[in-house]
Amino acid sequence: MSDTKSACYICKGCGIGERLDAGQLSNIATREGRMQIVKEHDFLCNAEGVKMIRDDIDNENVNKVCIAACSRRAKTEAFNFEGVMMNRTNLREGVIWIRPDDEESRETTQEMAEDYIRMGCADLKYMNLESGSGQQLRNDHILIVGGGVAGMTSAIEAAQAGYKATIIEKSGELGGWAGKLKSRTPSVAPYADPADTEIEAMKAAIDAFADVTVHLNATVAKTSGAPGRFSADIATESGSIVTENFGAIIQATGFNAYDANNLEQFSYGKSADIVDQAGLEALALAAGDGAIKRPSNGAEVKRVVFVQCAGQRSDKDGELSYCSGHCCSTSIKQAMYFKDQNPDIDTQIIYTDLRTPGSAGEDFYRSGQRKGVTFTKGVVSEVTADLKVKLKDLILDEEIEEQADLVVLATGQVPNAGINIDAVVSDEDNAGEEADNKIAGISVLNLDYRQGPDMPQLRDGYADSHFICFPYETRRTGIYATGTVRRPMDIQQAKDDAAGAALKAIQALENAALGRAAHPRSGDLSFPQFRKEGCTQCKRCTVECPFGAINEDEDRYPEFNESRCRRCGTCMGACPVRVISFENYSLNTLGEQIKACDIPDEFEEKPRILVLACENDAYPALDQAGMNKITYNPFVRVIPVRCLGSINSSLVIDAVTSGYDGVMLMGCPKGDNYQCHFVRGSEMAHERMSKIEDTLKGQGLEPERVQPHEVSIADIQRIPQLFNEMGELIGEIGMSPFKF
Amino acid sequence: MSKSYTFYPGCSSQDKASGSNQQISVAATCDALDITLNDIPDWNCCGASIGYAGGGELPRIALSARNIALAEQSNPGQDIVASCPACWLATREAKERLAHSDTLRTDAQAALAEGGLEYKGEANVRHLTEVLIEDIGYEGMASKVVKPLEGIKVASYVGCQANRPYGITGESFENPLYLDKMSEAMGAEAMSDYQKKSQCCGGALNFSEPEKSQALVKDILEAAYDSGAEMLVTPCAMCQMNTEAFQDDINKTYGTNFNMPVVYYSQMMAVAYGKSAKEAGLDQQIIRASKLEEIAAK
Amino acid sequence: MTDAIATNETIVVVGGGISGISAAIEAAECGKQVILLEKNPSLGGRVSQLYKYFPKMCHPTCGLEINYRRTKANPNLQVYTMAEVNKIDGTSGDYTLDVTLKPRYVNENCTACGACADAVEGEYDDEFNYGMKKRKGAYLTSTMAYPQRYVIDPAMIGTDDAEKAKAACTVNAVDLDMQEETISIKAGAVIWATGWQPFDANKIQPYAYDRNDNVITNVEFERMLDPFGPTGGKILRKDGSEARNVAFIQCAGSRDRNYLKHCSRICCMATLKHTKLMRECYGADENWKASIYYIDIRAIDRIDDFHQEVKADPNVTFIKSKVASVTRDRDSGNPVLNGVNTEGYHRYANEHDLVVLAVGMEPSVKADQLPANMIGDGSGFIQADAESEAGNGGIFAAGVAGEALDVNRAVQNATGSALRAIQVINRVSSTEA
Amino acid sequence: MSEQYTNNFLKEVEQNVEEGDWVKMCMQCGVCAGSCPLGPHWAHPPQEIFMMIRANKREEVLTSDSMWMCTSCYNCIARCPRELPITHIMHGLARYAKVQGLAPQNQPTAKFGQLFWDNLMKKGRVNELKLGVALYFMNGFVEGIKTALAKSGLGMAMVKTKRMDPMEILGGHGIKDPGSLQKIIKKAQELEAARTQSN
Repeated sequence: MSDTKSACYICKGCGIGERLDAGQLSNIATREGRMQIVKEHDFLCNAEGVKMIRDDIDNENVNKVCIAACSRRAKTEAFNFEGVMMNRTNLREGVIWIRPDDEESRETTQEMAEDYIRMGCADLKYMNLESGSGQQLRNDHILIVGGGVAGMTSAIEAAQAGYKATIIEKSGELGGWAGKLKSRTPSVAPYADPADTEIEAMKAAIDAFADVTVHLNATVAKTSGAPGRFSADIATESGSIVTENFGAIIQATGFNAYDANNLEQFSYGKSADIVDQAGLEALALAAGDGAIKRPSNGAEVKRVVFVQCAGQRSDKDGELSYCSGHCCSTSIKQAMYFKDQNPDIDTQIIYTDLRTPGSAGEDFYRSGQRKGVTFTKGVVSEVTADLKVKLKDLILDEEIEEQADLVVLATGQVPNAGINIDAVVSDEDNAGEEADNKIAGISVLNLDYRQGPDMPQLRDGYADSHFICFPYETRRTGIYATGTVRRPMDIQQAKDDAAGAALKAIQALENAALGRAAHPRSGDLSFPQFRKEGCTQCKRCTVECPFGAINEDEDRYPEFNESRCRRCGTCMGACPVRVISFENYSLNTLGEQIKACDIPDEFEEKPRILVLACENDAYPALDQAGMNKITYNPFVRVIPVRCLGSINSSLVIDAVTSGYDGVMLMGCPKGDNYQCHFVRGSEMAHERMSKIEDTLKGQGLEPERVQPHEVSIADIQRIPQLFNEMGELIGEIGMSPFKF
Repeated sequence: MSKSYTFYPGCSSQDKASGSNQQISVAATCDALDITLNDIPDWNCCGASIGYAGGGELPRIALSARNIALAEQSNPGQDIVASCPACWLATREAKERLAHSDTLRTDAQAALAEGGLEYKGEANVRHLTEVLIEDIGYEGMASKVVKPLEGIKVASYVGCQANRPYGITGESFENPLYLDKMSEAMGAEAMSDYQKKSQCCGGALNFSEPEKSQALVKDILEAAYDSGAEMLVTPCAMCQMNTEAFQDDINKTYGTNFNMPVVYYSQMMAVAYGKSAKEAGLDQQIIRASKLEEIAAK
Repeated sequence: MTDAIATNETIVVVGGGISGISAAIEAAECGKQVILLEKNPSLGGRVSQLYKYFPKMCHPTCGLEINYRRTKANPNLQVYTMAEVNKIDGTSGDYTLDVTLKPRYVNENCTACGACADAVEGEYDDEFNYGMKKRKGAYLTSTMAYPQRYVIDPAMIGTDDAEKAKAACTVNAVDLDMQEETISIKAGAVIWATGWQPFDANKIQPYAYDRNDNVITNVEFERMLDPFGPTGGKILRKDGSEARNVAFIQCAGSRDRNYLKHCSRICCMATLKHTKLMRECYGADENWKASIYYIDIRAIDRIDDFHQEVKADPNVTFIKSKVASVTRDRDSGNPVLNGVNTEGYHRYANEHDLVVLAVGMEPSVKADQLPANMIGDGSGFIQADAESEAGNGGIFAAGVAGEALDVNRAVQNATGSALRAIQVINRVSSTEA
Repeated sequence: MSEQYTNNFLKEVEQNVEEGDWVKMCMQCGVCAGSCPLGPHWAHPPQEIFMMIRANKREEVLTSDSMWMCTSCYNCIARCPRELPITHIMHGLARYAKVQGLAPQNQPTAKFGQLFWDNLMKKGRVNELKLGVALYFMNGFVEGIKTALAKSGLGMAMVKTKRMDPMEILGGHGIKDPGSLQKIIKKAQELEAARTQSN
């Protein structure tokens, strides 16, 4: 802190100069903000303005820069100075654009700007340069758990990019389910016929790569460490344990076939001639180029019926609620096995919605029809042990019964994602049978993480992944789920997906080597540290970290793993004794901004509303409110935060007890369809706020002075509305008694 | 200079047949446009859309194959042009089927051999409106107008077979505009909002299932009145007959009082080209197209 | 402008929609040099025009914000807007792209203060809102636009407005003399992510899009729901009245040999989403009705739950039918859907306030129109060549350029394409090392 | 019962019915059913007939009066997303039903169609008067008189406007040598019979 030199640059462009008294802002930066250099400029972001700053950095050794101009989201390319600490004080989108340009607003608008200058300077004062943990290691070896089509593809793709890969396959051979297929659905035009699975070719490719190691009949006994320095104990075929280090991990553990024995209505198990799709593949492989025979009596099949959505898209207990996506095309492919061999065999596919999407899908459907496969829109209610198929024909609107001599049930995929750690955690509170079932299952990764041995799961037991914008982002940094463990999919999608996962693994290990954070704060070099002497070993930080980045060392102190950390600050918000901080983002940088804001005494009737706004959604929404010139309450003071998860209750309590009349926390929607980029940050903030109600009451404060809100980036009109409502509320309940 | 085509008149267009007024006006129009039509010598019926019941596939196709063979024999190199949509459709369809199926072609050839004919299938089969639009063009048609049909509000009833499945290149099956453009080229006012342009009139079923198809014709006429038209113009003999001849029956059935003249585009054109009412076949209207007659009389 | 700084270790990504952005950033965050080319004035592509995503009902701009921030923060990634590729020469590991840069008439001085827009009067069709709204001749595509820099409509050049805009700009950002220029860019690998365009509904004649004001497309409907869209978030008919009885026609153009033979995959989910948005829009007011006319509802995999939720909504009806035609009621003038529900032959002629055509996606650039020799499937989507999954030499399709995909799958696919491009680059660097 | 959905009838149709091999390509969207001008009069619309064929409902299909409702307007063909030549398949099915003797008795279009064909076969061209008269008497003499009286107004109008010629009853239009045409058609019929079982 000793050899720092701080400078504040106030821009007068874009109307700031006309709307605000820049001279007065300069005085505040100098006198209150204690800035050694304060300069005003008419157009700070142009070449000349930027040069002015650059010169001060080069010649005056300025290393802390406060840019008082537009939003941090604007002109980032211009204000980009390596190696210095910098913040942006938002006088444009945050002040003049959200205030009316008239005389009576002039004073409050100026005060708003002045407060932001004070806050900017305070923030800067307590900011330090990111130093990192010094834990960085580069390891270009990728651990791939699962040797099915996804795992094999990841290995091949990684190797083709020049990285090492090791595949751990629990069975005796590579290929997984795809290896048990006679053919796959086609992936190239004209999408007309079953195609080679290419599994043999992939095996050969893997053999050919010196840098790809395969362990068959092997499992992962233990995984520890972090991106760049994972260590895995591999339980090998021989029974010996081999320990190896890896840079990143891909979980491609695929799916298990749904157990058709649950489907009593379809008599599975009561007749050898009722099979699931996997069973049909086995029959087809056995038949080779010849006719497919009935398992019961070896007679040639004359009439095969495919029952789609068997135990899928169902609300029945024990059946699957979702659609496995590939089954329609798979049944068409399997019907072709018969038709291509002998066109006189009757093949009927009974479906409710035929799902063959895309260009490939629809062409393949037409090809099936061309080959004479019969498609019936209907619902099968029962298949008897003697192969009578009872269905409601939805087109001809009649109940009918048919006689088949082979029935194929299109059952679904059940993800093989290991142990549902949330079920385990939730069970610490209430251990119940149904919860026990959930825990049942064998761990695939055996992580020695405080948070449990496997990746968190989504509904239906699929491995974690943010499934729209950032499909690969999981809550376990550097570990990527791919293939059918993540979402039901066919071979082509699994291959695409596995290539993407390989890239993410490569990216994770390369960034770990540089100490750079992974998505969404990609490139962030800051890193959480804690004051050991202050720590009470309460474990909050470990429990609340959404990414399982924090372990406990042998003395039960938190152990931060830099490259697992996503820099959201949830740990900092969790710590009851306030000992966790980042170099450039801490309880100090936030707390001092809150303190720096001028709190007029209550007779001035100028309340202060503190807004802690998520920088990912709420803050951009506020910028857009500014761009749309939507005005709001002049007593609002907004501080952008990395995530609401980083907000420590003590900050809020300090704020209300130091004269703020209201505090608003603006975070992302939480819950199942959470939009929080750090998964649980917003949720944590709501929890914490609910817990401080009593404290507030104890201080004689109305709990509604503190309001957490779920907002989205599109709430451009709603957020200002909420501000104004808070203003009105304060009007009703009165100013804070804590103005000194 | 004169353009020459092999012409396939079709049964209904014969003298004293239901569509004879079309034939008369076509002759007059082509005369004005300097188009020479050489009849297919000894042409036979195309089997029309109803021929399937008694005819079946190959015999039906053989009928058209014979016409095409005769045409190619008599006027090699000339396009075959029909004014009757049914004739055009049947002939063009036959040609396409024969092009696509070797079996059919061999069989058809064998059948024709019985009549000492050989099928080549090289000539284009076109509808007269195609010729007018593509070879003469709307400007070309307009340029010959001597009596613009001012103040006549027409609804263009394109119907089915002149429109589907082939129709005029670039025109929509649902909302064909070429008849509107032709009417406007003649100086008439086309009711662009006419909703039943391509609604079926029941075709041949008007004879076997009169009630059912007259219900369709009722909608066609009703929509024409809705659009503000005072005259229906059509390219099709079947459409013309069905929409004009049964208006009395329909009025009886539905209590309507339809009395709308239905003319061929060729009759309209003949008048615009200065031909007499008789030359335009207007004397053969069951419901007189008095406005056209007035202009013709000018 | 001089030629971009690029070598045969550079990856060029063509198309700045969600797939192109994803491919570019993922590659850049692996430490590769990437150039992203976008033909429009700002990035974001089709997703930026969406109000909400299925199945989370969250806002595309939320993910775009993160991606733009990653873009701004990454020195390895250069973005060119208003750029179109004319030609790609060379082979894997050694390509040269011939690129045209259209004039923006606004230079990097722009602070997006909006003074130019305030100064001009002339209005033009707003392509961002599919022409349902007008915008100024000097404009920012949207408040989320990246780069956050204004653009001047070429049609405004030479008008008084142009001079007004120039005069209004205090930072000398308006440059009316800017000229179109052609630059050449070297690259080791190219990722083709030109995405899709909505099928032209005028071609679907039976549905009368071209003749009936109350027949619109799904992408237009989506714009309506945006509070900053053409109707301020209301579902309105052309005459300004509220549409409360809305019909959705699935496979409008898709799965149809007369138009697009492929299934566009997203339209079912988009329509299901639209019914949810109707519920959001009308809130407590139960006086609304959505009818979905479909052939097969294709809510693939985990998101079938989304389909089940909509099915449970009493205000939403499903009719198994490809609508035959849309006519107009003789009295009310309202659109009438004619057809047959094939689940047991029920004939209908249903009157609705508004008809939404779920038009499908077609590749923006068909495979046979590409500036380089690439293999396409029958529908114009690019596909990997026979030799390898790895694609056409060093050129790789990403996202919808390669197959009709939803956002999630497009991003997955783009991430994989980024790796395939990196493989080429790494081969180049190792041989040159 | 157990014959449900065996492909026997589908195969029969593919072999014997004009354009019958397209039946399997239908995806049951129903656009044909909704596009037919006589739609409401179809007991089973085309798409349903295609499904019935696949469901092996031979009798129901061939005895159905539905196919005879086709006016040959080609709306279904124009709109079918799978490009099925539906009009021709309907014609083909109707014809096949008739040949198989399963077409409904007194189906007016079936009768009229036959009358039309016989009429044109005589002279190679249609004799509208005879056709008209035949049509009137199609359902027997008494019916015929009724119809004739009912339609006499129209008849007179046609005659008046020279669009019908009473003299045609004595001959009328025709080709020079109907015999040669009849030979051609006879041959065609033999060949078609040989190709299908439709005899």
